[in-house]
Amino acid sequence: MSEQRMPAPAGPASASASGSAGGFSRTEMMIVAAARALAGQRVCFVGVGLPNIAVNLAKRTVSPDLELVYEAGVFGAEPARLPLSIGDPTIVTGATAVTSMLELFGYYLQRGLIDVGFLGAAQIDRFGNINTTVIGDYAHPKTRLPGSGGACEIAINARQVFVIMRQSARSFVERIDFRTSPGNLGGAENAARIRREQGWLGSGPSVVVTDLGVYHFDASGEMRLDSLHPGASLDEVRATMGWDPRIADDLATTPAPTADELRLIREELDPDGMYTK
Amino acid sequence: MSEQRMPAPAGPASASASGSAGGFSRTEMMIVAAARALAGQRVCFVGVGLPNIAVNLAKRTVSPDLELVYEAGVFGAEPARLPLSIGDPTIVTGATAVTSMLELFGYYLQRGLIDVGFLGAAQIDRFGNINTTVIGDYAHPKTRLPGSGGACEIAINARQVFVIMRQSARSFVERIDFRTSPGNLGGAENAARIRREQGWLGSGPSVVVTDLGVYHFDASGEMRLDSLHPGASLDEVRATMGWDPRIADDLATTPAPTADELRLIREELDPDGMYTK
Amino acid sequence: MSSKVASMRDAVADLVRDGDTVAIEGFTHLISFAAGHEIIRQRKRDLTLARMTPDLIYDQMVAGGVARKLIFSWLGNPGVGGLNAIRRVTEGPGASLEMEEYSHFGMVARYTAGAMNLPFFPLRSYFETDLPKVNPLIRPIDSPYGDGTVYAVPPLRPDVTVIHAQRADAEGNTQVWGLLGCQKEAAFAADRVIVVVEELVEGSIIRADPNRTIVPGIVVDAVVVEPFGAHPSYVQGYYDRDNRFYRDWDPISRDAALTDGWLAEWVHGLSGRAEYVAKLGEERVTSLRPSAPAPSGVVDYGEYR
Amino acid sequence: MSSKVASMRDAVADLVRDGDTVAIEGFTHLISFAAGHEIIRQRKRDLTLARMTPDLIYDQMVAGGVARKLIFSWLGNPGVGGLNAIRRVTEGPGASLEMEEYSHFGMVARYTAGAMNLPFFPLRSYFETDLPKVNPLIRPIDSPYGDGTVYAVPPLRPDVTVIHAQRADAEGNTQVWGLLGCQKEAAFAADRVIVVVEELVEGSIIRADPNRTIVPGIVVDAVVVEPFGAHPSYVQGYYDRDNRFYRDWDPISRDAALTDGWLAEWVHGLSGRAEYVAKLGEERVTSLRPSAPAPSGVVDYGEYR
Repeated sequence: MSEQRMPAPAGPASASASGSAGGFSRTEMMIVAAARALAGQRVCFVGVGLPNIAVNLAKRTVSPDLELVYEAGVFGAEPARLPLSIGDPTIVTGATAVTSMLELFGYYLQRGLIDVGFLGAAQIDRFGNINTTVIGDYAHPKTRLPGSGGACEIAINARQVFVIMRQSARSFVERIDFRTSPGNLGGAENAARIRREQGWLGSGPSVVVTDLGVYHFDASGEMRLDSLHPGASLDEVRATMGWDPRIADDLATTPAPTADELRLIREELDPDGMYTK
Repeated sequence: MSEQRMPAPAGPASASASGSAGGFSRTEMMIVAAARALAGQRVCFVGVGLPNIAVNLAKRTVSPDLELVYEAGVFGAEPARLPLSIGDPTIVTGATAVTSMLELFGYYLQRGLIDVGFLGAAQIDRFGNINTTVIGDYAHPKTRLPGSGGACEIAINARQVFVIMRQSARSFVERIDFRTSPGNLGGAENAARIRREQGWLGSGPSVVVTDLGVYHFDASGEMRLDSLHPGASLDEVRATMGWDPRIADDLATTPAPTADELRLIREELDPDGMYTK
Repeated sequence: MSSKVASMRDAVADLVRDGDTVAIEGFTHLISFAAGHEIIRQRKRDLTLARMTPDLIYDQMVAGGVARKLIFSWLGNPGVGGLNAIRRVTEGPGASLEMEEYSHFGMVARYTAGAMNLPFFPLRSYFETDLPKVNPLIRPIDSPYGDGTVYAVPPLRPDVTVIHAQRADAEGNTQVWGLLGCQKEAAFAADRVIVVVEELVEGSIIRADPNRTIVPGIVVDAVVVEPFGAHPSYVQGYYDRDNRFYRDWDPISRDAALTDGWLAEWVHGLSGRAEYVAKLGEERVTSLRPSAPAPSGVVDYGEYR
Repeated sequence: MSSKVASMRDAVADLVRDGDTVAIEGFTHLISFAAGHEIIRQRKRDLTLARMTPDLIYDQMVAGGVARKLIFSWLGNPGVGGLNAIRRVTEGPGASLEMEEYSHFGMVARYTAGAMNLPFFPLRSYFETDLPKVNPLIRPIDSPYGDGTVYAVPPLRPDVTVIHAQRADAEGNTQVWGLLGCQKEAAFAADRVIVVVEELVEGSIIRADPNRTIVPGIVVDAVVVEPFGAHPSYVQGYYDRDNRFYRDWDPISRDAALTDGWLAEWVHGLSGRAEYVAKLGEERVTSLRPSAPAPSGVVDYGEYR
């Protein structure tokens, strides 16, 4: 799964990426873009995998006061190292509070105290509905994925949901094989009505960050490409999506990672390349 | 509310009450009889008032391994003094476990871990149904009593229920004014059916100890006087009950308090006479 | 992150509003009499007072004229008798205080449903009792697994919850030991939370033992430092329950004029808790200190870098 | 009260029976690999294995042939990949392992309903997802207050729950710090409970800090003293998660023969955890110790006589 490093891009992206030094991988760009999306957020529920490194990077850069919540039962984690798993002794030592999972899911998440739930996904559709359960038929799957974990309840109860995942024709699909976590369902109007009727405190998916760009959701509830990463092309975006993507009129180019962001990822957060290789 | 002390009785009661020294009050006899009823029991939920002193006496006499559970959230209390309230710092220091009340009522009581729930009452009927809510009409009561507290759930979920209360024509009534805590409902058959259908783990009232005697419940679910305290008469019993009481064929006389029991009550548990005067 | 430390006067003035549902929780332990007195002093009105055990603090608040309604599960002065000021407005044909009554587990379940944002909480209590007849909010619910009926209670969502605790940091991260009651549930269920503490500590003290934290600062609006603020209730490790006060209240509260006199002298006549403690006197305060320490011991969380 | 201290061999032989529903709980923290290995070693059969996160221990147990069915909410090797032995018997047309699947909160709610003797537990998850379609035990339930529908899950009542903890006394009064997972709920929900500890302590150590107790001895059937019994999982303050082991398991578990070889060498070939620790070697064990202590501090409960 090693990725080709690309040179720092020329042109506008490079100009805005002051301090960007040398090359960076698409995974690094994705992690950096995801971390930046957390600027101004207060309480973030950290999912396993890529969300874990993105959130920990945000806490070291754009959002030092971010309260990290781990479903394992930790509020206000101050991890001294980036844990491989989302349950790890380093998220406990020095944390503000450790609770049972009943309380974490009930009193924190379902109660509406989480501003951002940060998820990964195996499949996503245009409305941000997520599959992390199976590829193929449920009873006899082609690939058995991990399942919901806390994702189903994060998608329903977190005030906003951020998604980080690599995009490909197999992951950005017209129709997901299994709906593990609801997004904007069949569209914004329907989703808003159901969320209101059901008393859900969350407003659903807000940002999707991939290895090619950053998406938000438009008024119809559909994903829209708002920023293209340096080095990525619209052709690549279209080739890796199962539907014809909406693209912002004022499509931006994502500022490249800064030297500091890259140093934090490479030296501090992921020296063994568990997340980035 | 001070009570007349009576001389140690002559006759059979005195003979069996080896070590009984001098006089004792009816309240002392009631507390001692209630404590003795806990012999062989393992886990006891301690109610406010008279149950509190009776259970603490049992732990110092017939049942040293008794685990005291206080609804305030304590399992395995080792109170160094008798608390006035059932919430007190002395029930915490040195206890085995302190939990939230959600867990105490949910994981301990409703889960069926309590062998004996020990309650007081303002009114009781022949089937052991209890009123601790109001005398008179609920909306405009003659006397507003404390209400359920934990009594309603203790009556439903404790494996057995013991009751300790003074008897009088106003407290032992044909018809209670309000059913706070279910006993044998309208009779044993009905009660057993409802307990089974509802999945209750408790089997209902088991012992009632008063200032005049000790009652158990017969096959029909009705209270039966099995032991008369020394100095009490059947006439007194009948005069202080709102129905014609069932009386055991082999009615016993309650052994009088021993010198040790009286010393514990007077010197250790209740030196200020809060419970016994 | 900014400090939430406030005076009791400011916290009550800012956060408690006429007509609010207020829960001053703490089961015998950690009852914030200081907050209750400040609410009386500021002459708040039409409050709905929620507490499992109204205790002397709500007897005083009802006498002080702040309450319209009580939500509760046990109404008494434990081991002593009734709550006489409350009885005066709830007994007989002239009863004026509205009452909404549950059992203890019912009240805990109501706070828990509030804390969990659930529309109801199920429990096995109430079947074959008269409580659902007098409280239409206690409702039967069938198990979706065909195995019978239980009762449900609705969420309780106080506008303001006040809890007392041993210690918190300036952000409101709060630690308690000893009886926990339903303080955590009542705090998470509330819209606004006031935490009153014996001691304000550095965040590092809290973070050295994160399992001891019961309420995170994120749900706390004000931290009030008020030593001895729970008297005549108690604080584990700090001071004992003042049983003498609980007994002395009985004859005072039986007489409306004596009760008013007590409120004039001990609440309206004082500026706040510091004056109350001074008036109580050194000797009384000292007599309530624990006879000896009982240390918890230390556990090791370990550094993991 | 008599001691419940037993060897792992005896505890598993006496308390785990073929066909049982077994929950070895612990969310990343405190996973009793020692108990899992002993169950494999004793060739228990037809077990229903319940765990929020089956993790490597259930991958090994499934490979070891003890399981008939899984009840779970997240199936993976966190940060590494899938659980390959489980995938071999759950993917494709030849899938032989029965699966019953929830979300994390659903699993926690199932244990909680079991621990509280409730017929169901309500939660806001599952609406507009496919989970209720594939698991008919996830059922809608209307709020009795007319404010909508939520989902319910049924109680989970394991025949046996195994939890690992830092310490317990001989009666089974058990204390944990760090991540609590759903170990308390899983223990209270079970018929039989095995507690495995790093250290056996005097009751006085437990009673010095009663707020730290998560499971009382009254629900515990056996106390097994098995230092390093959670490896490659971890014990807060005692040893770190052995991430290397989690990574190394991936290539082993991808190959059925390698997996069998590993079980032969590390489970069937050893008499128990002491031999496992010896085989792991001093250096590996030492490398997992915390880099420095992080003491909790002491709180004072006070003596009240």
